[in-house]
Parts: sequence; structure tokens; C-alpha cells
Amino acid sequence: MSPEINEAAIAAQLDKIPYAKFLGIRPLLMGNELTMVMPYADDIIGNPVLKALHGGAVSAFMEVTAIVQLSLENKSARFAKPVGVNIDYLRRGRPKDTYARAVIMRQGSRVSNVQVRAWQDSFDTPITVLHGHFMLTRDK
Amino acid sequence: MSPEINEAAIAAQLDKIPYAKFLGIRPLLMGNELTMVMPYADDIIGNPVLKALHGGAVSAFMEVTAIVQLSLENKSARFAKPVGVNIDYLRRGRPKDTYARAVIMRQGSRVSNVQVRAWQDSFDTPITVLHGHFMLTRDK
Amino acid sequence: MTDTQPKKKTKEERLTWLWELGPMMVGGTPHGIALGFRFVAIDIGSATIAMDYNPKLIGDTETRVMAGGAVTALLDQTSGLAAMSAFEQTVPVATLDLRIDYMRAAEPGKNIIAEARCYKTTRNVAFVRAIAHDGDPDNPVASSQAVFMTTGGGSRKPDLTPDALTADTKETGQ
Amino acid sequence: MTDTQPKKKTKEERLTWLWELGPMMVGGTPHGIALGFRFVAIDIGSATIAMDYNPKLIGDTETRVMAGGAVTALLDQTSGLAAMSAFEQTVPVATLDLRIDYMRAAEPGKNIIAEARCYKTTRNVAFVRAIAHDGDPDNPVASSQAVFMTTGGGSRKPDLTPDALTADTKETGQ
Repeated sequence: MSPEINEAAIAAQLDKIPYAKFLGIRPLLMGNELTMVMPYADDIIGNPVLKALHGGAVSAFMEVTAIVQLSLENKSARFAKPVGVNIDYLRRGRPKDTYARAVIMRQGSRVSNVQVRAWQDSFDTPITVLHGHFMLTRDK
Repeated sequence: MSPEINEAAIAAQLDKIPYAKFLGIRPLLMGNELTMVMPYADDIIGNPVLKALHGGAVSAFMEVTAIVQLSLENKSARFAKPVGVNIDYLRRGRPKDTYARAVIMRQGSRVSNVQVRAWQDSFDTPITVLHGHFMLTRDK
Repeated sequence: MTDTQPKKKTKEERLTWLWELGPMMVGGTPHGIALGFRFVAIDIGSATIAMDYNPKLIGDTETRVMAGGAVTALLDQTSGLAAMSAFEQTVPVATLDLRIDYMRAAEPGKNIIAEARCYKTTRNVAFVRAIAHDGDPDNPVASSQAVFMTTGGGSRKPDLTPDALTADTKETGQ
Repeated sequence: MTDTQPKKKTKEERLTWLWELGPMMVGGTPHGIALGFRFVAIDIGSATIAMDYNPKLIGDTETRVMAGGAVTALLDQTSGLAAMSAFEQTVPVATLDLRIDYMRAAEPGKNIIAEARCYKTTRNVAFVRAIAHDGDPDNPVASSQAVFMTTGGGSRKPDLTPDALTADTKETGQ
């Protein structure tokens, strides 16, 4: 049972997250598969000497990806809240666009577990992975 | 460059881990793909009322799986040591055999990042996932 | 929903009950028994459990150090007990996730002690930090952070049903 | 290997240097500037950084609470600075992994303060715990545990080269 996902729904969700706008996050939709892109910008750099992305910016990007995916899958207008989130930094983020895709590992009635992978060159060489539990907020 | 993996090498590694023997862990080799199995036993139960596996037993099983996979891929006789490890509990472990498979997400010269998935019914409905950084110990 | 609400206990009553609950939980967990867990102490929101050095739990015959996995199991169980003890009404809890940092190898031959403290609860969630050490709490071998969730939902049993209270049911979202 | 070893500094010299390093690190991180990070304090093995409430960093227009991701970025940077300050010789460090537990929503309008403490270092690794709060450290909004690794390896530069020292280079294993 795949949920209805369309670009209007995603845009509406991102509009409610000023921080996502601040990071320039945009959705890329391929059928029902949602990929988010965070375009390179000078102000997401963490280390100006190495021109490395700030780990916090990449993490935030992945959290937004998780939350939007959850709201689409649950057809919920309200965002899930992160409870416990773990982030593994695998490779340095270079000054170029970053992509992220979320997979829901387990959907409970109150809590979801989500994995997000962020990459630049190839899905198979992720720069960062996030896994976490999110608490669902029911629509009133 | 896939490393040489054979059952004798894996058995030799497991022999050096008394705790793996204690848990009854056995390797299943399909070509170069290694799956570990932890057979059900009464003494890995955590909750006798629900007949649920102890999360610690499943976690330990996954750590052994990660360490053995690393030692095979690195052709190192010495075991890597866990540094930071995160475990997400997705589904209750029921009183039956549990399987685990490890994927090395990033291999550095000093540190590796590994993901392990443990399941009972299907690889696609994991009961527990582990992600962690392991420090490589060089052979003398 | 239809359960009758148990009477609110005094702090003293809670502590008396916790000191009954702790040994029952630790002694009633088959895998904990197999690993040699020993209940040490409990308070509202905190718990201590010890694991004796055991050659069967070695992680590497070369170093004779106890396996990281055994320490993980100990931290999980101790954190779960601390989580349970933090709730006013005793309810079963399940680990959502657990993160462990391994700072150094435990010394071969020494027992390992885990001390867990629940530093925050919400209605359904408990946040617990713990350390494992082999004698000196200021020089831990591992340190952990975990999230627990109450389970039982609509079918939640009233207080004081020790059999249903094991802390390490890996059951989420129900 | 061929680097000359810098002279061992006294504690006072280290602190003087850390109080120069801290503001430089925070002020030299473009994304930190964009998020409004303000250096607050540093000591050997610990650091404090503040983030002003900023409507641009809201995570949900309905609640007007700052995004969890902004808090994550703050915890990451503060923890990295605490890790750096723990090493006798100043070297760049990279985050290996970071785990954050979110205990409650920060109050809209309030600044957020992150306090990090490195509780263990080995030769190449630093273990750091941190909390983020919005005024009362005893009632944190988030709590984190992270592992950092020194970078630079063979090409490690001698001490006192602030430009190369940014704490959040995501570079592992080299």
C-alpha cells in the first residue's frame, strides 16, 4: 500500500520548515521515490580550509528528509519529532550538492524507525548515515 | 577486490571468541556472502513471559558478526575493537533462530564503519540493526 | 483506559517496592542469569548491576578481555531497570535504541559494574545514561545513552505484577 | 614523523591559548556564523557555545520551535571544540559519530546553550558528552554522546596553526 506522494504535497510540507528553506532543500521525485537535494552554498561550510561541509548541516538535512518522508507515508499534516537519533560520519562532505533518501525501517503506532543516507557521488559511497526513532504526532 | 573467505577461516576466527561459542553462533557461507546464525536457546531469553530474546544477546550477536566480517575483509588475525556502536531495536526477537549480516560502509586505514542487520523471518523485516565504528588493530 | 488507577505510593513505599522489584527482574531474566548478572542497588531513576568476570564471556582469547557484547547486554539491562524505576507506576519498558561508547578494554579477571541513571521521563519515554566500570567509576570502560518506551498500551496491567515487568522486551510502537 | 615536537605548555599557557582558539574556531566556521553560534566558554576538555533564537531556524511553523537539526549542529560543534581542547597538542579532530536524544521541545524565543565535556581521550580518540538547554541546565532539551578522532596523520602540523583546526571536518580513517 504505497502512499500518495506528489510534489505539491512535499512542497507544502517543506514550506512549514523555515530551516529547510534556509538550507535550500528541494525535493526530487521519481515515481514514489523521494530524494532530497541540498545544493551547495558557502554558508554550509564547516571548515573553510578543507572546504568541508559542516556535519551539522548534513545532519539537519537528513533530519528534514526523515521527517518529510514520515509525514508523507503517514499522510499526517503534523511532523514527527525526533527522539533518539544517531549519525555516522563516513566521508568528508565536499563543496557540491548533497542528496538524501529515507527508508522507514519500522512503522509503529506511536514510534517510527527511519534510516537516511546522504551522498554526493554515489548512493553506494554515502558521506553520512542517520538512523533514528521518531515519535508520531497525531493530527487533532 | 573481494577478500578470500572460506569456512575454515571463519571457524578459526570464531574459535577465538568464547562468547560467540557461548551464544552458539555459526557461520553460513553463500559464495563470499557471510551470514551468521544464532540458534534459539532458552538462555538467551530476556523476558520469559513474552518469550522475547534479550536485546543484549542480539546486540552481542551482531557485534560478533561485525568483528568477524572485518577480520575477514582485512585479512587480519587480530580483531577490530568497537569504539562507538548504536543499536536500534525494531521488533521483538521471538524464540527462534536469528540471522545477521554485516556490511562495511567505509573502510579507513584506522577506523571502519559497519552496519549489521539481524532478522528472523525476512531480511526486509529486521528485528535489530547495529551501526558502529570499529578501530582496526594492526597485526604485529 | 478501563483499568483502575492504582493508589499513589509514598516515596518510602516506592523504594521498598523497587528493592523487591530489582532482584526479581535481574533474577527473572534467563539471559541475565546465564551471563551472571547480580543485582546491586536501585533507587528511583537509577540502578546498579554487576557481572562477574567469566572466561566463557571472553571476546578474544588473545587478550582474555570480556566481549564488548557482554558489556552491552549488562548496560542494556541496567538501563532498562533504571528506566522502569523512574516511572511512578510500574510498567514494562522496551529499549528503543542504545548507544555505547567503548573507552578502553576491561581488565581481565575483574568484575564489571554498570550504573545507570534515568535523567528524564516523559509520559511514555525514559532517557537513560549509564557507565560500566571495573572498579573505578571515574575510569569507565564503556558509557551508554539509551531511550526506553513504556509498553502495554491499552492492555496495560495495574501496578505490582512483577512477572510482566521485564525491562528488556524488544517491542516497539505498540 | 619528521615534525618537530612542540614544547609542552603549562596549564596556564594552554588555557590562554584555548581562550584564543575558541572564538577563532566558532567565528571561523561559515555554517556556525550562519546559524548565529556565539562562543561562550572553554576549558581543558570542555566548551560552551550559544545559539540565539532565530525564526529562520524554525523546524515547524505551527510550533515555532527551533529545528532539531539546528540543535544537532550546535551540539556537534560544541562537542568538537571540547574534544580539541582535551588534547595536549592542538590537532584537528573529526566527528566519527554523534548520538542525540531529544528530551523536549525548546521554548520558542529562547536562546539555546550547548555545554560539552570530553570525559575520556586516548591517543587518537576523544569521547564527549553534551547537553543543550534553553536556560536551565537541569532541564535540557537534548543530550548527546559523540566520538571524535584526530586527523592529520603523517602530515600533522605543529601546534598553533588555527586555520587548520576546525573541529567539524568530517574526515575519517586517514
